[in-house]
Amino acid sequence: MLAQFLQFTMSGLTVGAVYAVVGLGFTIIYNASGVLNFAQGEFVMIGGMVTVFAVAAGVPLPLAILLAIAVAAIVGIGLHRLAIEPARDASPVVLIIITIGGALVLRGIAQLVFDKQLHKLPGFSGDTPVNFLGASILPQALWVLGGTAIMVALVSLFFAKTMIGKAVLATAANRLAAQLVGVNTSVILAISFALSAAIGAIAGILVTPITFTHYEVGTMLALKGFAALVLGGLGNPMGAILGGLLLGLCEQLSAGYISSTYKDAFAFIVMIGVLLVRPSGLLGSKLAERV
Amino acid sequence: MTPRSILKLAALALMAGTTLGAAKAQDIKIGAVLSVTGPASFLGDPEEKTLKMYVEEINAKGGIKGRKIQLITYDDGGDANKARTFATRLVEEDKVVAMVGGTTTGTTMSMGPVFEDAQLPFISLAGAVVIVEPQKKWVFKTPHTDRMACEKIFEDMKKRNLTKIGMISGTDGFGKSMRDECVKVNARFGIEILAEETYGPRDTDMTPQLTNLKGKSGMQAVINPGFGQGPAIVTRNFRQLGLTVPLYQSHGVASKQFIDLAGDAANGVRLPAAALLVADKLPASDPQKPVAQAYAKKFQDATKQPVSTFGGHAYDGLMILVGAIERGGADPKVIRDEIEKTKGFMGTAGIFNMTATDHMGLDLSAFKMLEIKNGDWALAE
Amino acid sequence: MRGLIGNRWAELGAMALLIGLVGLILPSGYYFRVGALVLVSAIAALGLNLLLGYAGQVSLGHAGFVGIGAYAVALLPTYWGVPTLLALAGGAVFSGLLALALGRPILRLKGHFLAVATLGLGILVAMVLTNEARITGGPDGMPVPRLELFGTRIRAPETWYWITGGVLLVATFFAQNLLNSSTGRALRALHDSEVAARAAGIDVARIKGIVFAVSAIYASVSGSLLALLNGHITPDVASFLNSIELVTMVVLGGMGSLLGSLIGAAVLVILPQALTIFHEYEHLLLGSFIILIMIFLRDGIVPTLRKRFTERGS
Amino acid sequence: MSLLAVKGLGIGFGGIRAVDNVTFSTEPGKIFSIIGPNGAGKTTLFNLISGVYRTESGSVTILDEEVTRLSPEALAARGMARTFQNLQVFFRMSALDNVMVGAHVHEAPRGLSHLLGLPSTARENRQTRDEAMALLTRLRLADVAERTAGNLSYGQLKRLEIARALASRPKILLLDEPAAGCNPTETAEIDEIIVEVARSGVGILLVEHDMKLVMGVSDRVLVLTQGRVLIEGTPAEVANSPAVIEAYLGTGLPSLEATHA
Repeated sequence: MLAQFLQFTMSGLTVGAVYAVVGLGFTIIYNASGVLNFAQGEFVMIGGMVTVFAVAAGVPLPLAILLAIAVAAIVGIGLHRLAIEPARDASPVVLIIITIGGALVLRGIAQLVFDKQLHKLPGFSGDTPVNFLGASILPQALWVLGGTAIMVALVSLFFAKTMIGKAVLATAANRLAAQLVGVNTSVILAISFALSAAIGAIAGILVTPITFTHYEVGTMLALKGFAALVLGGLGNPMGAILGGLLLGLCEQLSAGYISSTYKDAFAFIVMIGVLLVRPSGLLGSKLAERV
Repeated sequence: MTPRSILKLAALALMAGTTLGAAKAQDIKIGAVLSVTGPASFLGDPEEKTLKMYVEEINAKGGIKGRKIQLITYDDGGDANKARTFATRLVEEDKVVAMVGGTTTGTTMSMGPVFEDAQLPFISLAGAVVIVEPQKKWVFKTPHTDRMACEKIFEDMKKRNLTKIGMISGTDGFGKSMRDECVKVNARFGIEILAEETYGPRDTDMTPQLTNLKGKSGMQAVINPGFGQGPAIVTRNFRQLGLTVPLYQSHGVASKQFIDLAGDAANGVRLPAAALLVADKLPASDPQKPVAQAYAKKFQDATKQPVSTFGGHAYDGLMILVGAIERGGADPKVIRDEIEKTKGFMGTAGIFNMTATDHMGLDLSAFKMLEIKNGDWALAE
Repeated sequence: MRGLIGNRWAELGAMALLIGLVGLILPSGYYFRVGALVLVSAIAALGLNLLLGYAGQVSLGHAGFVGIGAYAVALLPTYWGVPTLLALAGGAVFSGLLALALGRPILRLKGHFLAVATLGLGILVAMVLTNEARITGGPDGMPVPRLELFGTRIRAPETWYWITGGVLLVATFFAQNLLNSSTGRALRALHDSEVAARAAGIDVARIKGIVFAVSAIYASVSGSLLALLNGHITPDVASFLNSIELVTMVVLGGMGSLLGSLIGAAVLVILPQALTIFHEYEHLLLGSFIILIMIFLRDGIVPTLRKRFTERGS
Repeated sequence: MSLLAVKGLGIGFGGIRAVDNVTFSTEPGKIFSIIGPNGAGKTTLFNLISGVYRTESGSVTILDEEVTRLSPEALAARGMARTFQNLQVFFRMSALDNVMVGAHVHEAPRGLSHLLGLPSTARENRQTRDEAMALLTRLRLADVAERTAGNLSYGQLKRLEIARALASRPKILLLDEPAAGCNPTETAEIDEIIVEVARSGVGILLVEHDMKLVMGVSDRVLVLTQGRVLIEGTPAEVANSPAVIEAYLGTGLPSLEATHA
């Protein structure tokens, strides 16, 4: 019984970790610019695909990983410069449509530069499962969970301790005020897009040995990441992480205990239920309307 | 913006879409609506590449009786609604004489009536039985049906005395359709399905489902109808959980890519597939060997990608069509009749013998039971 | 007030003229089919525009209602012999009631929270249609019995073009009626300030429920027409991607512009057809077009152009 | 029987009593003003009375009917209307439409006949429109009736909010700083309107920083500090109260005459 529960839970956490990181990427850009970037899933795709193709071209894995992160970050900055910045004053829903257009463009480029096949990477520590209290766990799953934890810690440190991180927070709080105290907000926004893209890419690299990658993986991830973000409470990085893990757990526990056919349905029902009880998400601050 | 200028713009946009319709009158126009992108892209992509490759080759050799083939392809992205629009476009705008395409059963079924109405032959590349059963006058298909795949698998299980099995299937069109067929024919082979699980086409971890299957006592084998990434993940999760009973995959994974993705976990997996995958291992006496070998080599050389039976179905469809045109000319009605008269055509999927009542023309003998050994295909029989 | 009335007939007239003139120049069945698809999508976009553009409430699940309408005209006649038109109405009523029932709790949520809740709703519908294969045919879909009117089966794209055009005009007329009433004023008011709307005595929950239900009915009718036009239907119609496409149509054409819904639908249906000549560059170009339109016509195609014309005029 | 009676009203935010045990009552045709330093809880009190916040303790009655914790829309149906300190105008609608929304409580809730465009809707629209035009004329906004509210000047918007509130034909009207940010001419105009509305029998509850306006028009004045009632009385009584002077000086305000933007 316990072994079974552990198996389901580990599966849920691994699946959820990806949603969590995508949600975290959403949060970073949202907090800095108020934009919900639906091209977030494409960063995950870029991370996986660039690494796969670099490795196939003979680049050593560590170098390939760095290359993939760099490419994603550059794409993130490009997305901001070419698509978001020119429409800076547009309404939020227009900006969302722009990012959806951006996702289409990135997918279109990926299908030209790479291919339409599924690809994988070897597990970083092999593919032999380890036994933990009767549950059998892939070493790569531990990489995913550990990597997610480290990323969350680094992102928190970045915002709390570095000048740039504080400048991002200041820009998020009040763009005009930040400009007045000498923050170059345009650079700051570019940095947050790059950071968010890099995080997405790292997630993509970590999960590719388990989930494979493909030029279209981004769509579903953006959807789940967005759900995770809202479930956890918009704008709170810890909320996105919590929301993502919960969503993954919900799906995989439903698959194990209730019905694999309707597992996504249960996940969404739980989510809608949570939102009805807590309309601002799990960790969202209650917004009182100022009148 | 005035209505007038909107009108102009719309007309312009529409016209832009048809400029490619301008072709030399003597060319034979063949249409292909394929799911080159979207969830079935790993089927549609090799299909498109195969068609282009061979049309080019035929034209380089002078075409069919001196007339060149003009291939018009559209990408439906796996969406049945878009597929139908493109089918209408092929019929009404491009004026094709026949169509080879329809990557999925859903797109095929939605396009079928267009070609029936227009009285143009339509050779589908999708698997489900419903495409040719009940039979439609103008619709044919080249892949084996999913029912045949189930039968082939159950036959093999029976031989190995595996009678109590579990099933885990994808909820995509392919997995769902094959699952339904398997559930219809299992009793005929004396096979009992103890438990069933499913997974979504984009799922990345099936350990909960497989843990449940593992928990069923008396389970002697597991069968996994599905295509795409799902079966590869199922196979890996299967080994991860230490399941040791035989695992059967379907012809939906009949591509080297499956072995690449599943890695070592793929060893020992059995699946029914066309001889194409084991072209080199066929005995020299096998009449299918040269055809399969030639296609495999040409595809791999041209695309640098491993050969799959999916592209093979497109080859079969195109060649059956070309054969029909060579015999009777490019009139759609004659083409249809000639396709129906296809006899002993050696394709990548087997020997086709179409009749007025059989619009697929393959029998169970065309299917080989393969087993993956040391990361490569091997004949299990 | 004369301005509004003037606008009203101008809008309806422009639409009728557009549909009529285009219908006269279309050369073949294929063009009529594309035209009919534009009009069918425009009906759903119009309904969504009431919700999103006027009332300011996001729905990422409207394709779910399109799916309900589509399967209503497929399932009811196939299994229970219900006449097609009655099935269409049945689907619309069911969609409306479902929206009313679910709208009460869900519409209390705001902004992105509402977006996710409606997203879940749409996905649930798509999931049921996919998984209940015994009656819906599963992912491969099912055939839709043809519509018979006055003893003839309607299947020619030309006929469908004129039918859907007529339905769109009626739908526009109703939408204008609604907007030009106290309900319509209330739903536009709550978009700008919910607290002021409530202080003015508007039962915000009720108004949101009504507009959600109306938009669901529009989507359902659009789905029914699509199914009848196609003759075969798959669960793709209810997919998340189609919900997103509907939202894109509304925003592209112009939130708060009924004519904009038609233009938005036209762009998103026609553009992919025109872009096929670019083959593998298709998606890249479609995405680029969407970005460019949104950057340069920020308020949507129709409102931005209208503003430019009136500014130049005065 | 008083028009509006507030008894022991209170609410706290995170341990701080923003409004604490406030009691007063108003009469039809009278102007009752609430003044006090910034942060005294005036707007919070308004939000409690108008149902935007949910009262924690105490009660509100309109003409002896218990209305505590009713929703804003239910209160509107019982004859309450209000304006907002921070302009809650429907910016995307025309000025006329804004005022027409104000008449919502008098329009029949018939969604279906609205959709079908039945003659009853047209009749209703006409009547509402005529009334709204009359109000716009009264507030000297007739010439901007068709303009989008977002394009109006600040003073016009302030008057538009009052017109919208009046469109519901209220028994009691809550005005939250109607003259804030207005120049002396505009303030004088608003002053005149308030008096005129009161004279027509509407009870007015006024929060205002402009002391000249308050002292000039009010029948009674209540001073609020730190959420509590400091004193209630006629303008003269309040102006001469040492406690009031001290309270204002205590918060660093230079004098009672100070006006705020």
